[in-house]
Amino acid sequence: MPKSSPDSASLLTMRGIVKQFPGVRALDGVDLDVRAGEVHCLLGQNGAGKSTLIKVLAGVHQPDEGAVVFGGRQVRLTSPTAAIRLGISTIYQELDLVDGLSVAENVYLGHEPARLGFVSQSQVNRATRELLAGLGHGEIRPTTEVGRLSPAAKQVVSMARALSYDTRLIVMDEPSAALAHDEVANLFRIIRELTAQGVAVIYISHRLEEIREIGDRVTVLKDGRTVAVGLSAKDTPTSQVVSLMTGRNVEHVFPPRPRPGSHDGRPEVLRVEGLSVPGRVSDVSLTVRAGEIVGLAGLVGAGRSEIVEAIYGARRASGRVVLNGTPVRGGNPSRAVRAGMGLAPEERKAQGLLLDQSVMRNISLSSLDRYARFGWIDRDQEASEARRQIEELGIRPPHLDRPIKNLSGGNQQKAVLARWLINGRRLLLLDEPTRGVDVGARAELYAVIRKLADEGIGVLLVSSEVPEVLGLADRVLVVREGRVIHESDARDLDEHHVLDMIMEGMPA
Amino acid sequence: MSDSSTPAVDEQAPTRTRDSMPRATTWNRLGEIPHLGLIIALVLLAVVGLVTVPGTFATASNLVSVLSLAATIGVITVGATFVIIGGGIDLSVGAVMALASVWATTLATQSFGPFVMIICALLVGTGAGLVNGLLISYGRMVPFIATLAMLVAARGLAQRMSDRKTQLIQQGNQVIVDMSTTRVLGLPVLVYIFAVVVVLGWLLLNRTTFGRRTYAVGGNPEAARLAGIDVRRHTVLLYALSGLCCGIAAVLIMARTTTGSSTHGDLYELDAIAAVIIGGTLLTGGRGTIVGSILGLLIFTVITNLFILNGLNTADQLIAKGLIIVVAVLLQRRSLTSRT
Amino acid sequence: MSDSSTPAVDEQAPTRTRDSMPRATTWNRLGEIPHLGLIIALVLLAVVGLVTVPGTFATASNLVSVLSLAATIGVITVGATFVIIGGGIDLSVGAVMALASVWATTLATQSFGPFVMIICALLVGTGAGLVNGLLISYGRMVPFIATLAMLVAARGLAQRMSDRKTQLIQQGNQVIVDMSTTRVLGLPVLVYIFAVVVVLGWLLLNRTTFGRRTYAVGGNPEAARLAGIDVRRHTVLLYALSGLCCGIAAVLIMARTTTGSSTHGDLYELDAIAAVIIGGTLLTGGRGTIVGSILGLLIFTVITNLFILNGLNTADQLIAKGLIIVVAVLLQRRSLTSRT
Amino acid sequence: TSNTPVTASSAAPQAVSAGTDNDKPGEKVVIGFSAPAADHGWIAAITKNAQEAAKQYSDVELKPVEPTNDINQQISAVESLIQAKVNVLVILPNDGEQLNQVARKAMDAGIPVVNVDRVFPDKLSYRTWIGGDNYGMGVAAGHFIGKRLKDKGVSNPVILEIQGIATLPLTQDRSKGFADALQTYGFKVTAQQDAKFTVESGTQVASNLLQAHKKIDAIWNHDDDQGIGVLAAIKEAGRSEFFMVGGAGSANAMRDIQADTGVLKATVTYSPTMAASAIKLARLIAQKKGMSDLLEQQVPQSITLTSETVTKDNAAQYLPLGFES
Ligand SMILES: Nc1ncnc2c1ncn2[C@@H]1O[C@H](COP(=O)(O)OP(=O)(O)OP(=O)(O)O)[C@@H](O)[C@H]1O
Ligand SMILES: Nc1ncnc2c1ncn2[C@@H]1O[C@H](COP(=O)(O)OP(=O)(O)OP(=O)(O)O)[C@@H](O)[C@H]1O
Ligand SMILES: O[C@@H]1[C@H](O)[C@H](O)CO[C@H]1O
Ligand SMILES: [Mg+2]
Ligand SMILES: [Mg+2]
Repeated sequence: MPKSSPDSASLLTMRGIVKQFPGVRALDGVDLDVRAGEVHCLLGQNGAGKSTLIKVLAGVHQPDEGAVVFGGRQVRLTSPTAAIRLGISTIYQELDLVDGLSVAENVYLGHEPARLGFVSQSQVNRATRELLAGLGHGEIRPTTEVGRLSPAAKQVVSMARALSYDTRLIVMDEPSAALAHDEVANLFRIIRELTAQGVAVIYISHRLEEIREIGDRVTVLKDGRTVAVGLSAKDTPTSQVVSLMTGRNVEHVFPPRPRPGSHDGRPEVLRVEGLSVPGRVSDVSLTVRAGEIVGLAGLVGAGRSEIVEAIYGARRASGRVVLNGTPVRGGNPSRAVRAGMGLAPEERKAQGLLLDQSVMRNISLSSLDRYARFGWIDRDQEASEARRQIEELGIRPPHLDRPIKNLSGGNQQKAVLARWLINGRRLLLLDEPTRGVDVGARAELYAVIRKLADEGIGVLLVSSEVPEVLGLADRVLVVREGRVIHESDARDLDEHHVLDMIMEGMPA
Repeated sequence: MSDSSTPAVDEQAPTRTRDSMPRATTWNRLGEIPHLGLIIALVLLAVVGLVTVPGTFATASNLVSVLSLAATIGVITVGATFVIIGGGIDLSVGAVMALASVWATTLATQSFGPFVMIICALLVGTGAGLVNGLLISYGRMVPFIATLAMLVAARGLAQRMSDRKTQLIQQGNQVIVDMSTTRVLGLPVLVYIFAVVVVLGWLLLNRTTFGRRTYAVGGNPEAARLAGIDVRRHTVLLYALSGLCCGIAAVLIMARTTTGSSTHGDLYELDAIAAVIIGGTLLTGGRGTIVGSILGLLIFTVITNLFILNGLNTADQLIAKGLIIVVAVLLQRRSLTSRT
Repeated sequence: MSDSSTPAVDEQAPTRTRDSMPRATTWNRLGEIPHLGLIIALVLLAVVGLVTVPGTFATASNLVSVLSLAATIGVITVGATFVIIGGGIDLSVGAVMALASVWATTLATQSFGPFVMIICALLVGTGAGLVNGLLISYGRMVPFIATLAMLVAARGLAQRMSDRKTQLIQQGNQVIVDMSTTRVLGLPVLVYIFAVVVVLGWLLLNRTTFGRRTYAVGGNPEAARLAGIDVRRHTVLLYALSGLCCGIAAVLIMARTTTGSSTHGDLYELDAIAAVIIGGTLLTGGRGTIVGSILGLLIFTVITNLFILNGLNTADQLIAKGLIIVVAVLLQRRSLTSRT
Repeated sequence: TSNTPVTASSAAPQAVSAGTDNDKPGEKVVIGFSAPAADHGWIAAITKNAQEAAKQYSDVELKPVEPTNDINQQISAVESLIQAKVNVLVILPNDGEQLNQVARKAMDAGIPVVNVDRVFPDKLSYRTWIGGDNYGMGVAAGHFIGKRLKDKGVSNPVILEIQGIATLPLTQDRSKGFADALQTYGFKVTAQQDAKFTVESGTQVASNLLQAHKKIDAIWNHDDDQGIGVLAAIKEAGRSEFFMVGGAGSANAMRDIQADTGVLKATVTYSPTMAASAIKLARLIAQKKGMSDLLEQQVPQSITLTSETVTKDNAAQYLPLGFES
């Protein structure tokens, strides 16, 4: 891997960038300095301004103040096209694909090879196939409609799209959030190939171990300001990075667990028997006891979301689901909710949030009946309950009336959790609850989840990050190709072991 | 569509610091600021009225006339607001109103007296709405098509029931006609009915779980479903509500015209939807207000009233109406940042 | 709305592994499979025709008659398909067609001969479309309202220009009328024009960058913008295209009726949108096909034809039409998994 | 049609030319006028004739209100005229029954109402009615067709009827008259469709009807405006085995009849001049005068125009009264 020499001239310099949104100064004088051929990591808590900064760089937002120098020249990035022309391509955090178009059409959208406006379909497909093969995903067909792809596959398409331009700088905004472990390794391989050709990469992630593995230098943002420039990714201790990001020390990432076996006598909150979803999940049985966190480990696409959704009644399935000793009929989540379940779905924006609506309305959505009499809402009670959750979970900014779409990902995730906490659940189904959530907030979320368990709630946790499952859950089930292939106490497993099982199907 | 091509954020005033949150949002929710454009437009129209027809426009009797005119379609607009916020559309409103008016004024129905006639109109409206809702929810038909089919079928049924004749309200059932002629504190009873429907609609939308769920179902049906809302049932209820409003409107049009007829309510669907959208509700659902819809409707009604008072000819009146719509909307541009 | 309450995933064939992605999508775009329901509906209608009016329905001259009837609105439907796939809506189509027909048949225009008349119709249509597009893109008006304003204003202007009279095509300009009377290989010229518009529309949508971008702009305008597409400009072009189609349709209606009139194209907007939606295009944009729209339109035209051949009266026609729409849609339910 | 090289000038001037004492300026009269939206020739002629008649009198001020096809709006329109305290009202209602109440309200408020064309069911709702004879129109068309077919010795003829707006009572009257007259010849209507009074709808309905009936003997089309479209469809289909009768009496139809080159052989009148007459009557009523040709001191309670049959032979005579489509 090429080492960037300290004296090599900057490819990109951003100085004093300011970006103001109504009510928020998202960027308050940010500096960034990126060299050719390096992987430059951009770190910061949720809402620190990372995405906003790279959108300024991509020509999506116009900065209110500040200067950008690219390739030695001062530039004005007035539109996405302007940035693309300069050789800056971007993989956005919110996937920027058009569901109704095919993979190839998405990859070449806006720069289709065409003669007199007529697209050369075969050429587009061939080029796309090559790009995908280069990314190690030859199995994705250029003609498939993007709407039918899994989030992970969409991420790959976004990547192919970024590579389809002649580019000198690629910006990746949390590319690994939707990727499983082996996919991340593949991503790193690609990044190394790029940097070897002198392309610079700006890499954003909340997984600090990735930074250490792939990064050369680090810039840290906090509250829209640069708090550290050009740190060495390899040599700066994680604790220092974390305290730069959060302004405090995050001591214990995972909260302490109760003694092994301490759940044995507790009542079963959930019992699932012979659950099958045709073609996706076969014959899954599991139990969750009161106070227990049960983790589902597995690859993306292993069928964990289907298991959770089937339990919740959100997807047609056969088998028995028993909550607190009472069978729950499937087919409609409202029955599951009435029985005492709650779900934090995998795709927060698409499945969890009313983006246009306020934080409060998002939080109170599932508990309206609690403050309503004959359908009439007691708004004071609604507001005070929501406010309590905002304080307890540390949702920032702590405003009830803000549209939730303006909150950072981590804070949005907390709001989804808050929705169920108000309503006194017996069982929480958490599907990738920390996706896109920063270290500080993660630690807080872990603490909240453990506290809930300690209060007697059963938790079924899906996560693609093996350390998270191992660190947080009491008991772990390993899912592969729609089946549970292993079950044991979390303390009896280590990361390698689990990875072997989820990838190779090797028994414990 | 292109609205969303420009991110909303670029438009707004850029001078607050990170921590000073604006208080404006509460007000927005109350509907104060987004309706500003509509209110300005109404005021401008009033000024035009005062200037061009000073002696007539600002009289009490003209006001009553505007409100009576607005009442029928106003009631329908309330229902349409719910449906559209809930992410749907109801093209059948005018036809369902016509069918309800015809059904309620057949000789057979009339023989049971005014009370039964009213009940009949409400039931027919609600029933047609239910059918819409079931076709859409459980038949999984696109709302546009399901309610278009209802439009066509309801008009046909109304023609067939009435044998294409206008059905007069009989002498014995004049109570219904009295709604438009009897005045209480200077206003005809039907204006009060209109007001009551608006107030109840507002309360239902803003103060009840039903209203909240309507926003959720329209804003993100998948999220609503996963939050435990029975989206299908709710959808059925929304169309039934719209149908009920058509039934009420049928009673009002019976009162105003003293008849039931298959021709009543022609093109009301366009007027109602236009009022709702001018009022700031998005066709994509999840957003909107009753107050906005009613203001939108009043703008249309006052425009018509002004034309009547000024004796404009149809052609000029249509041209002017087109221009006024454009101006009114550009005035309230800020609330239209998202897509439809 | 409620369509989406059932997650789309439930609908898809649930037995593919990660590696065997479905190939169906190419076909979908080509319009082969999702149109099955429509084709079945058409076939059923044909069967009804063959059974009820055997001697008349399947004749060449009846076929020609159906195609001639479909031609005018068919051309408009092609434009409407683009606008709707692009995430918009155009309510002004009928009125713009009327305006173009009136403008092209004023005595002044007619004095320049048929060629100028045709150019005039096309320019008026395109111009009105451009105004729609500019209001929507740069004026950031909601398409529903902007094009409703255009509807109203264009009808007004057409009435004013024609002094509300029907304008006959003069003897010297019979070339235009000949399009409907002259036959080439058994078909009137206007049917060929219709076919050419459909084919060009299909090519534009499926084979050019313009078509790709239309899907992108409608499906995810933000993504389109990030990909460097000028969403606003594209939107303007879409409405201009729709306007151009209205101009072509104006020429066809002039040919068929031998007149220009402000009453032409009444309620075409509803018919065109209904055909597009029945054809499987989503009102939310981003998806749809020309072939589907044309099939949808043919269903409507054949229904009307069948009714008149069978001598049904309007009331029964309407009731039956409502029911047939419902049945046709339930038949093709599978393609309606997403929201509108 | 507005752009036909004009041979006969517009109908109204001739129609309202008069010269009795009654035309001498009298007490000033404000006449309120409300009619359906002028979206086709006949209605347009109504409005125009009313305006031109009013212009002839220095003592008449015409206050027209926005024409509309929405009942609800027409009610408001008339209400606004009552509020404006006009001296007399001339109303052509979209539907007589639906507008009855507001007309009654005007009469109760002391404003005499002159009812044109579509009649109010309640006689207390109008002072005078003037209109055409819809039933008689059907009868005239029926006799023309019946006689001609009988003369040709056709038995079991295929007779088609294309109505205007099906839901109007006047349409039903016309159809009834038509059927009754045909009955006297032992004939009946083979098929009936409605075409909404528009050219386009005329084309569509006719082209389908022509498919449905391979051999036709006669067609009665209620309205000459939509008739242009009907004729276009006939031409397009290249059919000529039958003859057609129009309705209302547009100048264009009369010219066609006179030229005798197509299928149109006659039209039965329903003249929009009635609007001009209505304005004259309204003025007289307000000025409390009678019709000078009659002995009575007051204007009569109702005046029904007869429907005349215009054929090749008398077309020249009727052309000046024909309205431009
Ligand atoms: N379009 C917008 N309108 C208003 N505020 C916005 C908008 N986009 C971002 N913000 C605000 O700007 C701030 C920075 O957001 P940004 O998305 O850049 O954070 P981030 O560092 O990328 O966070 P995360 O790690 O959660 O992705 C946040 O407070 C956010 O709420
Ligand atoms: N090969 C595939 N083809 C189509 N869709 C797929 C495929 N693999 C996965 N998906 C879709 O992607 C989503 C995630 O997959 P799934 O739920 O099976 O994985 P998971 O085990 O929950 O993984 P994770 O939650 O880590 O994404 C599901 O909606 C699924 O339908
Ligand atoms: O409105 C109708 C039609 O225009 C017809 O042609 C004449 O009678 C009128 O009442
Ligand atoms: Mg971000
Ligand atoms: Mg999953």
